[in-house]
Amino acid sequence: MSIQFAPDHGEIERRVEALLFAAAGPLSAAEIARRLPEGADVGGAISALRERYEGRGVELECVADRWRFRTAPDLSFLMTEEREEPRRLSKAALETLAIIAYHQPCTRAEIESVRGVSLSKGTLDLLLEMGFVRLKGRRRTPGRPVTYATADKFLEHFSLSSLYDLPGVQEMKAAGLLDLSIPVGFEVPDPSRAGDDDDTPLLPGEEDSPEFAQDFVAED
Amino acid sequence: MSIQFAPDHGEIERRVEALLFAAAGPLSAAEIARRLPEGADVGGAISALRERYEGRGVELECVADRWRFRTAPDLSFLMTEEREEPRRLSKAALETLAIIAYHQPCTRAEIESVRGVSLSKGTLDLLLEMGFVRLKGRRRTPGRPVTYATADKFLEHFSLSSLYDLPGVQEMKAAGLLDLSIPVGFEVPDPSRAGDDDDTPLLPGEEDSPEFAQDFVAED
Amino acid sequence: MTDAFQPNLDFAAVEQADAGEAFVVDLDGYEGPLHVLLALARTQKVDLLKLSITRLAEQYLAFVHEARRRNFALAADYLVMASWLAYLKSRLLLPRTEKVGEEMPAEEMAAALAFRLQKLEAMRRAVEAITARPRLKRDVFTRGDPEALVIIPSDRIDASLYELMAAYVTQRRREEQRHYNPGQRVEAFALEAARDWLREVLPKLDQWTPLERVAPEKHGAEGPSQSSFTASTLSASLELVKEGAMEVKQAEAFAELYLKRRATGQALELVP
Repeated sequence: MSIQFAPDHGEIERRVEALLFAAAGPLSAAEIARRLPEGADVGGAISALRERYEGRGVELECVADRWRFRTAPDLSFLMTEEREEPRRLSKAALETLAIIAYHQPCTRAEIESVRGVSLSKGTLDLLLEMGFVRLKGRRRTPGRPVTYATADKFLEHFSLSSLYDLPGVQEMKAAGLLDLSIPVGFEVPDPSRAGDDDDTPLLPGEEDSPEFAQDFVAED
Repeated sequence: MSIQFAPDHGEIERRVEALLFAAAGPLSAAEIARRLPEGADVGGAISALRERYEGRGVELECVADRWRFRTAPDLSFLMTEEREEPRRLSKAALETLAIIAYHQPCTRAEIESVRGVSLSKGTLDLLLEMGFVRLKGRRRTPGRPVTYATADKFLEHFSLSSLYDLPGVQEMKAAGLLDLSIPVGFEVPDPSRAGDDDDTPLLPGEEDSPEFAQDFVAED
Repeated sequence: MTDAFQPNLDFAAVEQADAGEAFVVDLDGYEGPLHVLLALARTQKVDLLKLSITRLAEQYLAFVHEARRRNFALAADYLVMASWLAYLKSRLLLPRTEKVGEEMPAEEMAAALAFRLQKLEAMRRAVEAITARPRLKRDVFTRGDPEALVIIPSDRIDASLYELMAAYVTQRRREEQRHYNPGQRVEAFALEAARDWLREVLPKLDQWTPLERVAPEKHGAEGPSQSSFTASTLSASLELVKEGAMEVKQAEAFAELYLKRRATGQALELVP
């Protein structure tokens, strides 16, 4: 866009480097060339890059005629997945999240009625702050209670592509969570089909203000 | 794991390079150090890498006190395929974001007093939902209003290494412009806030502002 | 409100006219009075602290006046600000009296307003500066295909989908034990349906008939309960009574209810 006159080798190399880095998968020379000015020496740039990264922590690799950066094989021991003391959600927070996930949009009172105990202050705040839960709107019922739903971060965190992917009864059975003694009439709502027509949007900051408490994140 | 004897500078640099390349998000020096033999000079390695990648198609940058590789800004025109059309923030949302960024932690009332209008529905929700803003805590004043602050994602999104790097922040501070306390006795009428206490539930008829999504997300 | 009171405005007539033209366009462009004031102040092209509040007030009043002609339902905010500015202007222009009272000196109020505008202006500039920065996924891009390495920062929260499921099931079981089941909705015999039903059976109700026999009978396990059929039929029958199509009688509280079609032309008879 900005530079239309022939860029020099160094510039082509920079561009190839950036393209390979940002690409979601390996790129062929032709795919790279398509994004460069006509006549650009892609092969030369790849060779130069390959040489430049030789022996570094990152190397340029060719797979099936396509190119990609990857970390040096001898450093693979660094790449092991590691779970570094992430804080765990408290039981209350997790349970609240679960109810919101399956019953959304739902009100605080509905959450409490499933849990059988009142929500401790801060549990919802924590879930909101973490971005797992969001204020959805207001129920068109007396008192116009605020409704809660899960937010994108919830899906992200649990690697779900949509609410549709939330495990249902079958998965719960498969996971051994539900055995033969399935309660009569046990149904898991499908949140992906939850309509939001009974909700009206709301002003931020309207919700009754729960405390920011410390008790909802377990320490271990 | 395999190499326990002290690796030299070059080797540490390789490893840091590999870790930063492979990581899905920015890494702090501490997070990197945890993967390296004790006593490894992470800071030195980062400086060396930064220098090495200076002017390349990919550069090392500090965001929210963490490090990440990213493509050079001048090559953005190449990235047509990778580009995501981000939700455009409305003027109101951007102003709100800026006020939070420069005054944090600040309350909703403070944001409104700077802008001279009440926050329209969803503006804060959107910023919270996008992860740019987070609930910080509560102000120890009557009513204990919730305070807002920016989240790391804000810094990451706008390539800021820390809040100190906000453009013009020092000058504004020096000019007293970041002081939230309005001069004593100063009362410009603020009719938009009259009768719109945060605690007062909003009645449906009062919502004369446009649709939830439309007034803070421009379409194009 | 004549020019004699504003000697500093004498030479600004042309500029003022331009400003008026420029800003009285579309009120939607402004979020509120402060935004308008800031826009007006910018046209003065002076340091906001040295701003002429009287001149600003003048322009603002002109703005509101003009905007009101086009948009009658001008927001109250704008009008309140207008009157406040008019007041401030008058205090700035009038010779200062000895008795100031509790009120803040007009100059200080003006300075404070200028400060507020300056602050808003600073935020405007901040927005420009921030949005001019390279943005992730628009101007700069991180690695498109990161490797398996997952370093979970220590401030991350860990919770698995399994835990989520487990938490859900546990609660639902507990809930079941409490014999409380909000998931099962009580199906009710809709009032509309009850009305239709009554209208259908009405021609046959020429004798006093007990409510139970008028209400539809429940068939099978599905559908509303018998008591819902009865209750809705009663409600619908009361509506029909009101319309004059039917009569209802009950000997005493909790006694059997009887329904009967009301013959046309028959006077409404109140039965205790």
